[in-house]
Amino acid sequence: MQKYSFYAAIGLLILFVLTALVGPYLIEHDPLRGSLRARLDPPFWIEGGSIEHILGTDRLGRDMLARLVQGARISLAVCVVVIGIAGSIGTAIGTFSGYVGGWVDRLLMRIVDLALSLPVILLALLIGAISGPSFANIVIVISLVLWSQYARMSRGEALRVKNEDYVALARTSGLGHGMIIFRHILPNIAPSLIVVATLQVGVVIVLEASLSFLGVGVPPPNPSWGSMVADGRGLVVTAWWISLFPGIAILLVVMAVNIVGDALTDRINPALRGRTA
Amino acid sequence: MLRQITGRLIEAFAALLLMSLVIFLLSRVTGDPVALLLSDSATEADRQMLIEQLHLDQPMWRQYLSFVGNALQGDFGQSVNAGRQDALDLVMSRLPASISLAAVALAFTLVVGIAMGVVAAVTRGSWIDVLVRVIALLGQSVPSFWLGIVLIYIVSVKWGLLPTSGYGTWQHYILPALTLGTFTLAAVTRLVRASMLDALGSEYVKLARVKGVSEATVIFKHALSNSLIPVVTFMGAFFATMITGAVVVETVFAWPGIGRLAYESIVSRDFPVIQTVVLVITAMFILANFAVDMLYLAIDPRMRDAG
Amino acid sequence: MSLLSVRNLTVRLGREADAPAILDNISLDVDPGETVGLVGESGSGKSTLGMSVLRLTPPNLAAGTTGEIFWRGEDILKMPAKSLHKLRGGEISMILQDPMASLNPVFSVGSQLKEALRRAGKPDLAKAAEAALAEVNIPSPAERLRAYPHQMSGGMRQRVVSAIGLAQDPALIICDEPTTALDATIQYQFLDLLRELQRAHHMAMLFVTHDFGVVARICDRVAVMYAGRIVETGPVREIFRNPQHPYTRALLAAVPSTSHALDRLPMIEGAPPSVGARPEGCAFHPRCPLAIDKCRMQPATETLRPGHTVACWRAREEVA
Amino acid sequence: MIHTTRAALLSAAAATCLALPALAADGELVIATPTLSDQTMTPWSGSGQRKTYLDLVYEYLVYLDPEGNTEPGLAESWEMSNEGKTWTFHLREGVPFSDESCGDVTAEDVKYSIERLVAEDSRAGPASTMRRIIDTIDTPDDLTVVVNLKAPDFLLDKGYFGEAQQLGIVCKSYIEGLAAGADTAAPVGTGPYVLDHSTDGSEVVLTLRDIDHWRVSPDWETVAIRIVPEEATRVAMLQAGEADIAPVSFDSIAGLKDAGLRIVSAEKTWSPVIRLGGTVQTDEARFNKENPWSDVRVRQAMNYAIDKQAIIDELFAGEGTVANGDTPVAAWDSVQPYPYDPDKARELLAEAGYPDGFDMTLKTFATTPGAELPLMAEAAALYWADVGINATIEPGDWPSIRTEWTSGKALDFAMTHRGFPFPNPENGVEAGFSTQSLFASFTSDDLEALMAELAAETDPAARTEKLTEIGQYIRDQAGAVFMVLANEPWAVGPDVGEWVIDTAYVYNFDTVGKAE
Repeated sequence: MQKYSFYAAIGLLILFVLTALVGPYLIEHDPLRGSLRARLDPPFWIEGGSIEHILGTDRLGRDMLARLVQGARISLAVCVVVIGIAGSIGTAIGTFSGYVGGWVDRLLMRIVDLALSLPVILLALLIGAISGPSFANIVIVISLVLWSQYARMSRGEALRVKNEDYVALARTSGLGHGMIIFRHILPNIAPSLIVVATLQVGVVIVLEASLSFLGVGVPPPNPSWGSMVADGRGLVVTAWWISLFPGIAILLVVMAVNIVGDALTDRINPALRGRTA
Repeated sequence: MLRQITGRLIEAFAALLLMSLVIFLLSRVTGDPVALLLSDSATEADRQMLIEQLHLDQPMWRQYLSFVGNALQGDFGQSVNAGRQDALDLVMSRLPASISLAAVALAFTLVVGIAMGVVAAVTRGSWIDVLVRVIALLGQSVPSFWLGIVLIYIVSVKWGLLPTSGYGTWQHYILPALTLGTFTLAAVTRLVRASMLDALGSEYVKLARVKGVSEATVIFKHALSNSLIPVVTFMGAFFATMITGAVVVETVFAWPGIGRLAYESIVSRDFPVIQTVVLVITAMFILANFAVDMLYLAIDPRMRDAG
Repeated sequence: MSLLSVRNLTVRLGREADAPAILDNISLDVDPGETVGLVGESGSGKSTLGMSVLRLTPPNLAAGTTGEIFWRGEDILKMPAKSLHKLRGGEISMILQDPMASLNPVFSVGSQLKEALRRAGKPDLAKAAEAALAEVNIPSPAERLRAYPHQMSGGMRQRVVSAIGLAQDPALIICDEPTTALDATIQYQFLDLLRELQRAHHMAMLFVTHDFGVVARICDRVAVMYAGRIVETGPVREIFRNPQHPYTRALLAAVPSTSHALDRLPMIEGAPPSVGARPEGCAFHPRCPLAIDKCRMQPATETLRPGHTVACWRAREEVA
Repeated sequence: MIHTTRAALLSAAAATCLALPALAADGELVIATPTLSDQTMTPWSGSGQRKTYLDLVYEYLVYLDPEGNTEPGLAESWEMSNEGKTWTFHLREGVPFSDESCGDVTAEDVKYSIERLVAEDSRAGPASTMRRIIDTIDTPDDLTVVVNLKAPDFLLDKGYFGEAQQLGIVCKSYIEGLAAGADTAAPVGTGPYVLDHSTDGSEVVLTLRDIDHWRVSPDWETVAIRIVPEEATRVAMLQAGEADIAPVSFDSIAGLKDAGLRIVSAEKTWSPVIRLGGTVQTDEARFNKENPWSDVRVRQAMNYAIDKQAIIDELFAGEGTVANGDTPVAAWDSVQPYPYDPDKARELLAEAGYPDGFDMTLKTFATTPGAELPLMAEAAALYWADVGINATIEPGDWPSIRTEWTSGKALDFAMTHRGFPFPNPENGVEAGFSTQSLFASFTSDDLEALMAELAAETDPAARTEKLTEIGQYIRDQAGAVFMVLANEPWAVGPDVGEWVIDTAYVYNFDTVGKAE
């Protein structure tokens, strides 16, 4: 059971990444162009739908399948960039804090606490209001939410690893601090970070959807899965396909990511199990 | 103990000060309310007049200092809205709706999440375990505004069981709390399941069984009491998620809370209200974290001695 | 009649007949008042045997359990839940390995002790708890009742665990390496205490250990386990004087060093096989200095003298 | 089979336990609205968006019939004199305020209401323009008000003093007695309803006065106006019977009709438009010559390139007509809108030196009505792309965009916007196309001259002609990308009988009928 679901999840994720990378080249329709006269066409199996638009069209007559595929690319890009930024900043601060210790550590951890208590969505709205919604703004805002988790985790790991014998040995043999962090501490932190990063993919996608709902998500005409769900929310009864298909896509990817994340956790660091919300 | 409390107070104050500065600067660069309050045919003279009325003609640093100075005396200024309501009063009048909703949602999340986590851990590996984890994950992967709207359509429009939206009776709480709580449900379930598994495999649970106490006592007293410690640790974070989620959920369910007040005040550039809302929310976080620490002391005897 | 009589107990990792066996066809008796040592390296299955007696093995192991475990003539494996519930703690109790981990950190020592005393139907719980702590030589017991586990030393905690084990006056107490985590002096103090308590309560004791030194100090009879099987049993004196199985000899050779913390046998090359990878025949043969071709087949258990049995192809040769 | 039965039983049981709290009480008219604005209670303390509830409490000097003709209100009759610079209103006798201490409406009350509306601290929409024209107010007797203007206004009755604007008549003694707290205190007016309670951020509830009202005899005991920001929730409320009336978006219409609800459309009450920034040609600081659309041919091309009828049919559910100006003005009926002609557009672009088109920014936001604006922006961009104009859409919120728009700088972007019909169309033209207005997007010396001529003209027929001339000029100059003169759809539940809305900002909630 566990094994099958793991392989199914891995398969799904590979499909997700492949779709994001090459999918747009395989679809004939332009995800950004549509015909108003063909708007709100249902999927082909519903009366009124056609093979031309397999999954129907959206409010501007754009092909849902093409947008779904393009949305995979944009959602993946948001995930990768956000997790990259939040991960590296958070890890850098956390590792440094744990390694150096003392008042620096205390100060940095206070800041992390503060960051956790920021009403981030309000900041997001403000930032969105300053320069309008853009890819960069979304990345900044979501990174603001997520970096502190990496900082917490890597600090803890750094504290633990710092006191291991081999690090002490490396230190006595005159290895520089930078080298110790890079050679000994980071490789030890990496597995836990990978797990956290995996589990956060879902968080990022759903958060982006909420920002789209509040009008500061990925700007049109580019589709992200989240903005597609937000776009179709008023039509859940009459044109359900607009929000349902991207909704299902989000659901599947988040599930897959969590299954893989759990499996990785069990393999890499069982002590971590469930400790990442 | 006294030193700890003073330290905490100083920290809390510093946090609030920092937050006020961040919000002050952020909100000033996003445009001013003047343009919004002027009519379409207003002239430059009209604008200057309004700027003066709102004291927006002073240099920024002076505006900030006078804001902080007044805030220290409990005066957070007045809404730029024509009603000129006291900003703090305005926020406080919306606070009960938000806090009660967050509390109900948190209670729902904790009760259901803990129950699901325990069930999943006890039946580990079985189909029940799988089912519970899938349900929890569903909650985490559905955007809350969408879940809310779908719930409204099914429960309220189709079945006619509950009111669609609004604030008032206990029935009004159910759908928004469900929507708000669902996102954290997965986190709680995961957390409880994992720490329950740890606890169930522990020596003290073995000893309890060896003693011959009933399985219910083993699970609910010995294992669960330990599993709750990590849940308590994360309560602050859960609460933060709730408040963040409130902006969305309060909009969908027409809930008159501070989440929507914050959103509206940002949209209308109502500086004093923005500042007050954010500061009140920050203060609430600090309080919540303090409460979590207290709870921690109560639940984990090891912490009492460590402190 | 024996108090406890294990007959052909096999515990597999799952229900399937070909699942790897942790315990393979074990038979063992414990008489009233007697102390039986169960010796072997870690992974030999001795702890699983202890847990099987209380039917506290994890579900997958429970599903793979066959054979019989008679308690006063009744098969524990077939016992209804109610009697089993009465059995645990009341008739058979257990002292676990790790005193640091076997007390629940969030409850006071007193409350955990009282949980056991309440089952025994003691009228005045507070007094009984105090007496129980006093019996295991804990100074100022009244105060200690209110303490939490983290506020006590390892030796102290182990005594609390013993007090909990004895609280319901069991007829048999299973000690699963109760001294491993303690340092040497405390270890012996604790063993002496156990011995005393055993006499005072007229209990039988099944003492799981890897250390023959401990066996010598406390046991009447001993069973040596290797890779899920009992390879040799006999009275302690007999085994010490005349060990038959090469594995027993190797264990005995390790005694003078009293390396209680070292769970490896310095005299023998290699490590015990893991559950899934046990060799055919006598599981010890790859490490055995006396191994011959025949050892690839499972030797039968033979009785050398009354009470002394061994499962080794070369045992009789040696005696002869 | 068994399963469905059981499910049905269960839900029936659940329904009984929960006792259906949802349905609106008999005699209560529930209106779900996206915003109640400030929830302040005096006419001058906020925008016209508050008229949903204030119009039930306060009354106006002049009302309008469905054709837009004036009808007597608190003023029984009035006359204009002194070439549009003096207006005399004769008040209706014996109209009582809801507070007994106030007695009946007097000229003093009217004078006070006007003065407060144009005072410096007034937040009313028309305050600044009214301030510019109103000079003095005399009250020769208790029932006569004489308003002296600094500049002529030939449509004061329809315009600033009419029901579509904000001059609700308050009780002077009551307001003066309250001093600072007046804006949030219970309002006292002559309207058919009084405030029951106003819960901030939530609802305003009004109850019917126990009098024989001179103007209307409402059917509903109570009117509750609730804030419901999310469109989908409003639609659900209508379907669940929790709301009787709510504004909806065009895309919701089909679903609501399927659910058996009625749609009431206020015709041509708003006009989606795309305004082109930096074309204030009469002000050096606000004229951006770098914009491709500083060339009139480009502006025309942008109009020709869009199939506005398709946008109306699809995005506006056919509820509107192709716009010939930025707001609906009766005098512009003869002005022909730009047809859809992409070839002509390409031709004009080539002539103007942009054969391959150009890149531009189009900012957009959503309001109510106006949920369709972002979608319309995307649709416009799709059509422009066909002629080579590559528009990047930047969604934002109205405050930020408006702040930028009125910053007095030479703008380099276009924005979607919505125009409203002004009862006095001159006010609308002034706001959008006069150099004086901070908000203006397009001005020219010719236009200024035309507007000056209009202001000087006193003959009504000649004025209308002049206004038509101005409309034609703005259209020919393509002062904006005119899109749609749109209806405003409201969905109406089964309990509601007859209800008509015909003018922007006039909701007639006091004349909503009950279904038989």
